[in-house]
Amino acid sequence: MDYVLHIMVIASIYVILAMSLNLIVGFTGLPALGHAAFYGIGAYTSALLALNFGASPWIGLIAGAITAGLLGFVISFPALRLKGDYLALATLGAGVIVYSIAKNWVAVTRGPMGLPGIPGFTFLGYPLDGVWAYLILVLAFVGLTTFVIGRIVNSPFGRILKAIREDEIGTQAMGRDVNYYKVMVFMIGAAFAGVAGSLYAHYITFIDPSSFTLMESITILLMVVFGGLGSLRGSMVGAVILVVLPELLRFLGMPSSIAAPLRQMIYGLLLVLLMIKRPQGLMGHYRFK
Amino acid sequence: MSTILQISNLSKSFDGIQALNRVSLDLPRGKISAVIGPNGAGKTTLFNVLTGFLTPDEGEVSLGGKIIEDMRPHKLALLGIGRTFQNVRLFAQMTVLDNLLLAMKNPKGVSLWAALARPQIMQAEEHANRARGLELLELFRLADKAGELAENLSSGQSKLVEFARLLALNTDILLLDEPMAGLYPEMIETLKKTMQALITQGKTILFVEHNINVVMDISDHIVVLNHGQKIAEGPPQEIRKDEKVIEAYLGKRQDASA
Amino acid sequence: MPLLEVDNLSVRYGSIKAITDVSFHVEQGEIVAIVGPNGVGKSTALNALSGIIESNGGLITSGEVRFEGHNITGFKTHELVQQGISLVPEGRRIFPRMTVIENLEMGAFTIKDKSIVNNEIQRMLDLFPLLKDRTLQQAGTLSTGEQQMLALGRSLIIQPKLLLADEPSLGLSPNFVDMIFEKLVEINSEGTSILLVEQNARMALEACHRGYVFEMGKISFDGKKDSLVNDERVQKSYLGK
Amino acid sequence: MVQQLVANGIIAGSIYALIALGFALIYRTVKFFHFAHGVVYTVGAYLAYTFTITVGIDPLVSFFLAVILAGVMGLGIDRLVYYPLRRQKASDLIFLLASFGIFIFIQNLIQLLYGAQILTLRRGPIVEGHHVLGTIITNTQILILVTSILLSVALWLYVKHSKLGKSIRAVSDDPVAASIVGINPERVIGLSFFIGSMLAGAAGILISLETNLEPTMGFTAILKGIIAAIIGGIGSIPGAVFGGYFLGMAENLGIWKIQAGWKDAIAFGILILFLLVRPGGIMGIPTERERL
Repeated sequence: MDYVLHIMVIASIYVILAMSLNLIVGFTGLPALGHAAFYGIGAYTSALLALNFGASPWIGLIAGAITAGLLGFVISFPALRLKGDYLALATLGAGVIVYSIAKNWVAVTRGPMGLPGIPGFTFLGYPLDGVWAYLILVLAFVGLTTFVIGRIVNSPFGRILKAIREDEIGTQAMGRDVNYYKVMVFMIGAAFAGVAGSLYAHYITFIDPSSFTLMESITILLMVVFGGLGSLRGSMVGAVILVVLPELLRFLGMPSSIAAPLRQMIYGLLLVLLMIKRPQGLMGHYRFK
Repeated sequence: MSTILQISNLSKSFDGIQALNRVSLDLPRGKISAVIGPNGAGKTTLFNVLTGFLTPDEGEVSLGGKIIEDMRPHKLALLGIGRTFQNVRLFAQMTVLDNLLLAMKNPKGVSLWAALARPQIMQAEEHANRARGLELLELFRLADKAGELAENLSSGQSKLVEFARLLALNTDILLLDEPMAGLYPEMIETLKKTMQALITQGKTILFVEHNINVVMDISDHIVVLNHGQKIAEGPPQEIRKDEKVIEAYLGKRQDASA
Repeated sequence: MPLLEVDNLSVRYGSIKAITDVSFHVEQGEIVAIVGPNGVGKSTALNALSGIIESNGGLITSGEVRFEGHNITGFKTHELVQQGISLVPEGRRIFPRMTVIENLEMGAFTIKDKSIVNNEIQRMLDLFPLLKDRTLQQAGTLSTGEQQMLALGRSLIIQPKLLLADEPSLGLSPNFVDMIFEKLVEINSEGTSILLVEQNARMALEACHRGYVFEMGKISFDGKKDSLVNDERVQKSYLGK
Repeated sequence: MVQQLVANGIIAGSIYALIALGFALIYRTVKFFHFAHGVVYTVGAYLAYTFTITVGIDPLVSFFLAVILAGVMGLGIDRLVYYPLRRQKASDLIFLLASFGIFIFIQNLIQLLYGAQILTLRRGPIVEGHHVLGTIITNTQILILVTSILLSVALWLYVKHSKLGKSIRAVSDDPVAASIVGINPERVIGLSFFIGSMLAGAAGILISLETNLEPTMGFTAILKGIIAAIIGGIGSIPGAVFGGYFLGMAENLGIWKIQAGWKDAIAFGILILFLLVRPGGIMGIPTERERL
C-alpha cells in the first residue's frame, strides 16, 4: 500500500512540474528544455537552508520558489532573442550548466555525494512523516498549482500568452509587449518547478545531481507533449501515466537492469510515434508550428 | 488639409536591394490614401517600417507633428498606428471572438494580479469587450462565427475578421495591406463602404491594393512607388494618365523609343 | 498537336482560389506571353505546371497539363527536366553560395557526359558574355541583372524544348530588361519554345507571337501579338477603367 | 602542463570536429537539429566492438563494416522517421523532439543488449606515448588526429568538387532551385545522412580506441558536436572543423585552473554566448531573415 502511495506522491510532484512547464511550452509556445534546472534549484535551495541553517521546509519551499523564479528570469533572456531549435538548445545548455554547478560546487552541494538527511515537513508542530500525510500535502500543492496556472491561462493575460504562441508578430501588432509576457511566464513556470523541487527534497530526504539531469527535463517535456500542449488536464494525465507505466514493468518481475532501459525505450518510442502520429498529444489541440 | 503622419526620407535596404529609397510623404488626416506600384516596389516594406517591424536605415516618422522615438511595434500600435497583413495574420488556433478581444484595451483585466485575485473586475470588463466584439463582427455579418476557430474560416472571412480586429484595436490610422485580395465582389463592396464610413468617423486610412478599380474608386490620394522610390503622387485621375506610372506598370512604350 | 496544353486548370492555396479554369497552349516554336498586373495568378499558373506550387503549399484542384501529348499533371519539379522542360523561376533562385561555373554545372546535372557538359557551359558563356569574366565569382555577389542572365543560362544548358520564364524582367534595370528580352527572342529563333509570364506587358507583348491577359485568377482575353499590342484593354487591366 | 592541455584539446577537438562535420552536412540539407546523430556515433563504436571482440574479425575490416553500417543506420533513421515528418511539413521542433526520441530509444537498446558496464576496444598493454614538445602523445592519439584531418579534407574535397557533393551544396542553397535543375532533393538528403552518419560512426570508433565504450557516450558527444557546429557557423564545413578544435581547446585550457568537471559548463557557456552574440557563428552562413 505504501508503495502505491509513494508512486502517487511522485506522480503528483511530476504533475506540478508538467503543469508549470506546460505554461511555458504549451500555452506560450516557448520550447524550453531546461525545466529540471528549476526543479533542481528549488530542491537544493530548500535542502541547504534546512541543513545549514535549520530553516523550516516551509521557508525553504518559498525560498526555493523564489530562487527558481530568479533563475527563470535569467533564462528568459535567451527567449527574447532566440526561436525554435535555438531556444531549445540554449535552455538545454542552461540546464546543463546548472547541473554542472550542482555536481562540481562540492563545497556547497557536496557534489555527486549528494545531500542526505534532509528534514521533513511539519504542519502545526506535527511532522508529516507518513506517506498518507505527505500525499495530502503534495496534493494540496497540486491544487494550488492548478488554481494559479488555471486562472492565469483562462484570463485575458493567458489569452495574450496563447496569442504569442500563435504569432508573435501579430501579438505585437495588437500593442502587446511580447518580451514582458515571456519573462513573466518563465518566472512563474520556474517558481512552480522550484516548489516541486522543494517538495521532492523534503520527501525523499536525499538529493544529488542525478535527479536533475537533461534526461529529467526531457521526461517532463514528454509528459507535457504526451498529455497535450496547452491542456492542464493533459499534463496531469500525462504525468501520471508516464510515472505509473514504467512501474508496471517492475510488477512483471523484471530486474532493474532490464526495466530501467526498457522504460527509457518506451519513452523514446512514444516520443517518436507521438511526433509522427499525434503531435498535439492526448488531450491537446495545439500543434507546434 | 492637415497631415497626421509625416514620413521623411525613409530608406531601407536588405539582401542587397534598396527596398525603400528616400521616400517622403504626408498622410492627409481623415482621408483614404493608397500606395500602388508593381511587384517589388517597396509597398510592404513601407508598411513594415511604419509599424516597427523593420528598422529604417535612415529617415524619420512624425505623428501629429512629433517625431516618433520608440519605433517598437507594440508602441506604435499603442500610439495609434494599426495594420492588417498581406497574408492575414489571425491567431489561427484561437476563436474569432478571442482574436478581437486580444486587440481591445483592457486596462483592468490584463494584469497578472487581476487574473489571480480580482476575477470579478476582470469579468466585468471582459463582458463589455465581448459585447463590443460581437457588435464589430455583426458589421461584417460574422457574429455567428464568434466561437469558431480562426483557422476554420474561409479566406474571405479571415480577411474581414482581421479587419474587424483592427477596428477593435481602435487606432486613428489604419494601414491595410491588400485588403481586397481573395474577397468576393459582394465582400469588396462591404469593405469599401466600411472604409468610407470610417473616414467619416475621423479615421485615416493608408492602403496597398492590387485591385486597381477599387483603388481608383475610393482613394482621395494615390502614391506610386517603383524600385523603392516615389515616382508619382496625386488624385486618381492624374495618376492614371501619368506616363511614368504607366511605364512602371506596363513597361516602356516600344514605338515611342523607336 | 501543341507542344504544351493546359486545360481548365484550377489552383488553390489553402482556402484561397488562386486561378480558376485556366486554359492555354503553346505551339512548337512559339513565344507565348502571359501578362497582367500583380496578384492575378500568372505565376501560379506557371508554378502549377512546373510542380513548384506543391512546395509553396498550393494544390491543383482540377485540370490537366499535357506536354507533347503526354499527361504531366502533378509531375515533380525534378522530373520535368527529363521531359525537356526548363524553368527560370521568379526571383532567379540561382545558388548564391556556388560560383557561376558551378551554377551552370548544376544546370547540366542531368547530363551524364562530362565533355558535353563542358561544351554546353562554353556555349552559355558565349551566349552571355557578361558571365565570362565572373566564372569563379560566388553567384550571390552578382548584380540582379547578371543573376538573371545566369538563371537563364542555367535553364538553357540542357537545350530544353520548352522554356518557362517567370517574371524575368522583375527588379532589373532598363538596359538589362532590354537585354533579357533580346536573349529570349534569340533563343526562340534557335528553336526553343518559350512560355513567358510578365508584368512588363509592353515588352512581353512586343516579343511574343501570342499572348494571354490575366485578370483576377482568370484569362480575360487573348490574341495574336499585333492585336494585343494596340489593345487598350491591356492598359485598363493594369490601371483601371 | 599547458602543452599537455593543448595536446588534449587537439585530440578532443579532432573528435568534436568529426561529429560536427557529419552533423553540419546533414543540417545543410534538412535544416533541423539531428540530435540522434549522437547515437549513430555510439552505434559505430559498439558495432566495431562486436565485430572485433565478439565475432573476432580483423580490426580494419570490422571498422570499415561498422562505418558503413553507421551510414546505413543514419539513412534508415531519415527514411523511417524524418521522411514522414517532412511529408507532413512538420516544424523544426517536432523534428528535434522526434530526434530526441530516437536517441533515447537506441541508447537504451544498446544498454539492454550490452549492459551498462564499460567495455573496451583496446587490446594488449598500454604503450607509453611519444614525447613531443613537452607532451606525451600516444599512437592512438596520433591516429585520431590524422584520421580526423584526412576525413575532413576528403569531405571538403568531395563537397567542393564532386558532382554529387555539389548537389548537396545546391540543395543546401535552395532545394526548390535544385529540383528545377533536375536534382531530386530527397536523394540528396539521403546521401547527406549516409555520409554524415559514416563520419559519426568513424568518430565513435576512434574515441573507443582511446577511452572506453559506454551506452551513454553519444550524449555529450552530440552536444559538443552541435556546439562546435554552431561556433563554426552552422552548415559550414570548414566552420565545423574549426569549431571542433576551438571547443576542444577552450574546454581543456578552461580547466587549467579549475577542475575537469566544469568542462561541460564551459562548453555550454560558450554556446549560449555565441547564440546571443553571434548566432551565425564564425564562418556562418547567414540564416534567412524572417519575412513578414
